[in-house]
Amino acid sequence: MPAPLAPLTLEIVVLLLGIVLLGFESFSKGGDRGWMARWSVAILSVVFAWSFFTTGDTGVDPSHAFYCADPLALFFKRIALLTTIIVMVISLEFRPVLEKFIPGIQPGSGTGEFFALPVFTCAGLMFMASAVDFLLIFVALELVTISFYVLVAYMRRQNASLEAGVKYLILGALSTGFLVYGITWIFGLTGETNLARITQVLPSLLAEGGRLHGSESALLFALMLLLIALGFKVAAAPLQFWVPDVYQGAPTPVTAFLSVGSKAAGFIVLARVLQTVVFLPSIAPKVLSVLGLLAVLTLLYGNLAALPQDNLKRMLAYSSIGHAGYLLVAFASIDPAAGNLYRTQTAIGFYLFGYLLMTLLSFLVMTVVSRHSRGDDIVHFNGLSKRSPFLAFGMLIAMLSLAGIPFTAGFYGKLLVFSTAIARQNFLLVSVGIITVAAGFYFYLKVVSAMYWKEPTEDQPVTASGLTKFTVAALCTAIFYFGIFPQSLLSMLPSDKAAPVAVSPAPHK
Amino acid sequence: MDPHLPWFVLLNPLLTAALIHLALRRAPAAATGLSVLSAVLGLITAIGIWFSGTPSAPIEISWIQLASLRIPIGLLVDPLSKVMLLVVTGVGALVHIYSTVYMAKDESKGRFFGNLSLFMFSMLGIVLANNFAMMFIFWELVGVSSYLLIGHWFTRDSAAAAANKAFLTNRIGDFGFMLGILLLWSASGTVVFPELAAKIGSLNLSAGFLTAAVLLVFCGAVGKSAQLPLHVWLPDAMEGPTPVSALIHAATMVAAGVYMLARISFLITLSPAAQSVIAWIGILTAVFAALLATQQDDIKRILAYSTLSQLGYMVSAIGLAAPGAAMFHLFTHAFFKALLFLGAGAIIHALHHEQNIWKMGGLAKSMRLTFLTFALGYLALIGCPGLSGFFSKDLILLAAWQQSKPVFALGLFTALLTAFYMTRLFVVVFLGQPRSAAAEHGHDGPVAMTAPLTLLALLSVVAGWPFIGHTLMGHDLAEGLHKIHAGGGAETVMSLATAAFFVGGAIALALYSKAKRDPLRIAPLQNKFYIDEIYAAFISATQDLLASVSNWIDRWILDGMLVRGLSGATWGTGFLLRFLQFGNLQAYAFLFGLGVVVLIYLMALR
Amino acid sequence: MSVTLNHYLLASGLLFAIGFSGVLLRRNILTIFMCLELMLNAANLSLVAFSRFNLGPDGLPNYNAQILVFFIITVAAAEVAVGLAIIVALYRARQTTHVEDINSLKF
Amino acid sequence: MSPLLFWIFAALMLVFGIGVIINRNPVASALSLVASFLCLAALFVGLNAYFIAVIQVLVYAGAVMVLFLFIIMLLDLREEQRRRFNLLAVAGGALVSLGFVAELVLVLRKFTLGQKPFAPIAQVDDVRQIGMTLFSTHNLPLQVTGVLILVATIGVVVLSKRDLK
Repeated sequence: MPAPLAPLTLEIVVLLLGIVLLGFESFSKGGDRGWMARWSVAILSVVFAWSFFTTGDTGVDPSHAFYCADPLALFFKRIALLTTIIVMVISLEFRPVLEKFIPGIQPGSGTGEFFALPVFTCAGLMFMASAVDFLLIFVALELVTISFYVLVAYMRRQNASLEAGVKYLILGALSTGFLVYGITWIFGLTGETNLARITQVLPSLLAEGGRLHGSESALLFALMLLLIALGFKVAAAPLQFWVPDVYQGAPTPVTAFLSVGSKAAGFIVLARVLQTVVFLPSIAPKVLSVLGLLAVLTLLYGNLAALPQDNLKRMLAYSSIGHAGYLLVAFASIDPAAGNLYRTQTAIGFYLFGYLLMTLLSFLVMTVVSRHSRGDDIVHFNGLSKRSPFLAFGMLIAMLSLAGIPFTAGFYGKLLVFSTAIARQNFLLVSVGIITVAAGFYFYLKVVSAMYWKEPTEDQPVTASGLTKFTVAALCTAIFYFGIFPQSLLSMLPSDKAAPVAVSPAPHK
Repeated sequence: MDPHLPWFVLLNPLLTAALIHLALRRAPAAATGLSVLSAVLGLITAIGIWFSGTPSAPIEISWIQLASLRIPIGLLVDPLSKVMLLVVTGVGALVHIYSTVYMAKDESKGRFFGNLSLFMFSMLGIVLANNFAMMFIFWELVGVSSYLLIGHWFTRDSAAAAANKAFLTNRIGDFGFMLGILLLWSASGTVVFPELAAKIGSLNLSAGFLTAAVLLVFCGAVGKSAQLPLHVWLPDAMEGPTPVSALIHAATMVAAGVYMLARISFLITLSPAAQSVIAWIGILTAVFAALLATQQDDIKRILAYSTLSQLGYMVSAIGLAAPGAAMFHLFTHAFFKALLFLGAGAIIHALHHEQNIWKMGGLAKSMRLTFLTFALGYLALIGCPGLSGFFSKDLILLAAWQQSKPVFALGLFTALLTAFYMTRLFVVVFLGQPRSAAAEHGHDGPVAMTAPLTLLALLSVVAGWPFIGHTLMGHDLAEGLHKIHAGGGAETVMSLATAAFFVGGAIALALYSKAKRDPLRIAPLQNKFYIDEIYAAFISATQDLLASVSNWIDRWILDGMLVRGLSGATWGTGFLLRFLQFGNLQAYAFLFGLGVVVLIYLMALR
Repeated sequence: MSVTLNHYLLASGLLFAIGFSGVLLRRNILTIFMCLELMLNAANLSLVAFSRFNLGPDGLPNYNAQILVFFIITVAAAEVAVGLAIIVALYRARQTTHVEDINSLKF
Repeated sequence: MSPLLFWIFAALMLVFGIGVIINRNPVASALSLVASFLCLAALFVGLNAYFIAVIQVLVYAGAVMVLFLFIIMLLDLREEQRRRFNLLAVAGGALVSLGFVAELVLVLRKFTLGQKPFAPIAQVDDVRQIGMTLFSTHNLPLQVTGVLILVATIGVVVLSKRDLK
């Protein structure tokens, strides 16, 4: 049987992989560094498979738990691993573009770190999934953020990449400032950094005669600072301004990584932080109403501003803001009386997994196509169905799922999210959600109509490597599989079967 | 009953569509054959289902299973869905056969038949769905597949615009539909129809809540069945190939709204307020569309407006708590309207895609069979005593007579207008002398075209006869019809309706039998018959005004502001929003800071 | 007048705000970056003050907070290194460190 | 710490902080930053956090500042040119900062706990305490920080080497 430390071995293997890759890289001859990505894909896949044989365990050291490996953490670790694997595949397709924009004597030299750094980022994301102490949350989050600073600015000869790097750096550091300040306040008020113990002490502190009785506003202030920092990471409006510029400027694999990995990790931290306070009757209503406001703003901003976009990468950036909005709906619909977050956790877990599949699929196809068409505007996708029916089909599936067509994973995720809002009778959120889904149809189908109904501007066929084709096929299959048989995924997530939440009858009459 | 039969009916067209789209797009002949074969098989199975009893256990497999939500993929086979199955598969099969000729020369025939099968699948999904969620999914799928069919000739700009308009307008209705479903689900905890019906009575919901829920669900029907004010897409959708119009815009898709309302009539009866709204929207649509139809020149557009008007009758009947009458009219209307569209298609086909009725004329001689069948369909539509339309329309008018005299008056007026504009169409197209070169060379189509026409003509005559119609409708629905009949006033209504038929037809006959151009468009001609001038002056004064006012409302208020305005406003907001994103790092930091200050205020200090 | 926790918190908050306004006002990315460091240190001051205030049962400050400060300083130093590297790369490519000059990505 | 010293160092810290943002010359800004951090270290001493105070001086006033000054010299940055005075930016910046401070003040006024004076403190042995904790219970975050520094090092090398191999 695995020792209690077993879950941590996943991270250790990933870190070792990163270090070994770097070691080999510095002694290898020749320019081609593609082997690094292929080895990463292989070994990370093994780790991914291994994660299913790791027993979930509550913690490393009960007296000072930084790390927990509950089913939710394991689930998000898998999301991190899968994201990294597919990002590596995207990176392989992206190599020709990358080589053009980094100074080097031999073609391909200097790309080694581009394949090694994501491995470390992956480890950071996995730590975030398990972090249950603000100290580890902070360190893991910064590990991820700092590696993204480097990755975003990686193409040093391309102004867009550098500009994106600078913007991400300054705004990211700003949000780090708020994160630190928020942690400070939480610590100051509770005397703890551990989430479980904060949950323990808060009710007595807030009770009549407790230390914090009468100064709820200080606790809310602290929480808001944290929400601002985490809202920044998950791209919630009005803290989302960095997203379109950074996503557009960053190298495409990094954009994909940012929009899935970074977002997923941000959401699990958000879930864990909210769990500490959301069941307190004096705190919950305000927290939930602010989350509701964030959700509405994010939904509207992401989906409406995506409408006039002509650049696919930028459109996907706005759409990723929109998806953050749907996820926030699940948070704003937490039931304070439920005593657990299972519904919300299940909804965001499923949603993010579906989002992973469809977003990475679209970025993968986009990378291949934009390499051939030399651009990532929607025009460059004109007539793709004639140039490569297979890739066009992949993109079609990705767009349909992003739009939320039934029997795709994207639909089921939206359904779960909306079901949380409906159970709370939060019809404002549901209405805004449905309006934005309708707007989403428009801009996702714009891509589809370009691919299928417009004449191609070039007729040279688009080719992709075998690995890419396999990945596209696998992602398409998964999108449909989890759309039709969602139970297989839901069983991995914390379920509310044990404590069924009855839908409350309408509060009329 | 063998539970495999309904599954077969549903999945057979899906399989066909998948096969065609994935493998047979380059082999149009095979695609055509396969599609027709599957449609005919579907019809045969539907007949089989009709003859077998109701299934003992619910036919369903589990799909979504949450604590608060169970959505099965389930099929509901009851008298209502059985009769609708007959309509859909029947008209569907005939349209498939007819299309083999009509689309013979089309380049992308494979795609057409693939999409036709896809449409059949989604339509049958609506018919058989046993829960709201599934119905909504197929509802959307019908929207998508009809979008593909209307836009079949997408290289034509007008076709693409029409397809877009249909899509957008329907989204508005579906938005309400979805909200209504969610409202009902949040109140009852189920979306499955039988469970909802069993539960809803014991929930003690307030009247306001029920009315809101019913009216929101009704929004879906307003969009799909093209009722006021979301009707604007239907006339434009005539850009699609004519067999598509016959299938989608006469017999099946537009009737889906009525079918859905009939399906949830147990809910509608709970809210009298919603009932009267539905009845009024229906009857106003009927009058409004009939008025517009009197001034159209395009044969398909006349038929489109006539469809709107008849759908208005059906919706109104739902509001009058007579879902049986609505379904009965849907049933008969499906046959004669499909017949009229296919007949119009035959004319358009023979006249090389000429659709203006003033360029036709005298076709009675050259297209004898088409003329005869069309005549039967025309008479059925305008309610000639003895034909199917007479019986079903009579029932709706009777229900109106019993419950609301103003609705009845409007319904009667619509019947008069219907007789008027259809006689105008009929006289101008078939009688008199040919008015263009093309019209002189009219000819009947091949057997694949005339056989469906003949069959439909037969059905248009007999489908309404009580002993046939009521048997086909099944026991429960027929029961409702008898109840209406027993409600009193039957003789009065029948004689008034017959009078309306004669008066409307006579006016049109008098006006148009000799006309070369439309006499209502121009100043009264110097005519020998003084009486003609009176007619023309009187009618043109009132009716021109009414028609042009309706037209104005239609074009500017409904189409312009509601449809274009809504989508334009959304797009415009998006366009403006992105100007927040003006690239300056410090501006972002400032907006971030502003967000921080506002959020902290809302959270901690409010 | 004795100095209370709130005095420290206010001083720290003011320093945080000064850093924030520097980020909003200065044009030079390097100076902006300095202001961000100012904000992080402001948080540290609060943290140490809270640590001194929340004495444990043994009468000692809560050292978990001081460890957190230690980590923040470490991480901030790493961030400075990476940030300055990006700024240098930007300067090499564009010969500027002014925020107005980097606005090619927009709308 | 005597109240007088607190007031002096806090005021100096804030004044030098303002110095960072009003100096036009980056070198002067950097020096103001060092001065502000030194005052901060003094406040740390006043809060009996000697170890942190030392780290603060070593890392910030030492390493980080040298790095900043080095880069300023390397890039040969001059004073910010007198571009057009952007009233809107100043007003916006002031609005946001003042708003934030106002909110903080409002929060602090309700924060009754913080109005109590500090309790007396026992004998401090913070270096030993922090060291023990860091390498026993807090080992996991420490290791992750090690990875973080590794990543940062790689990143700096990747971003600044002029030409590769």
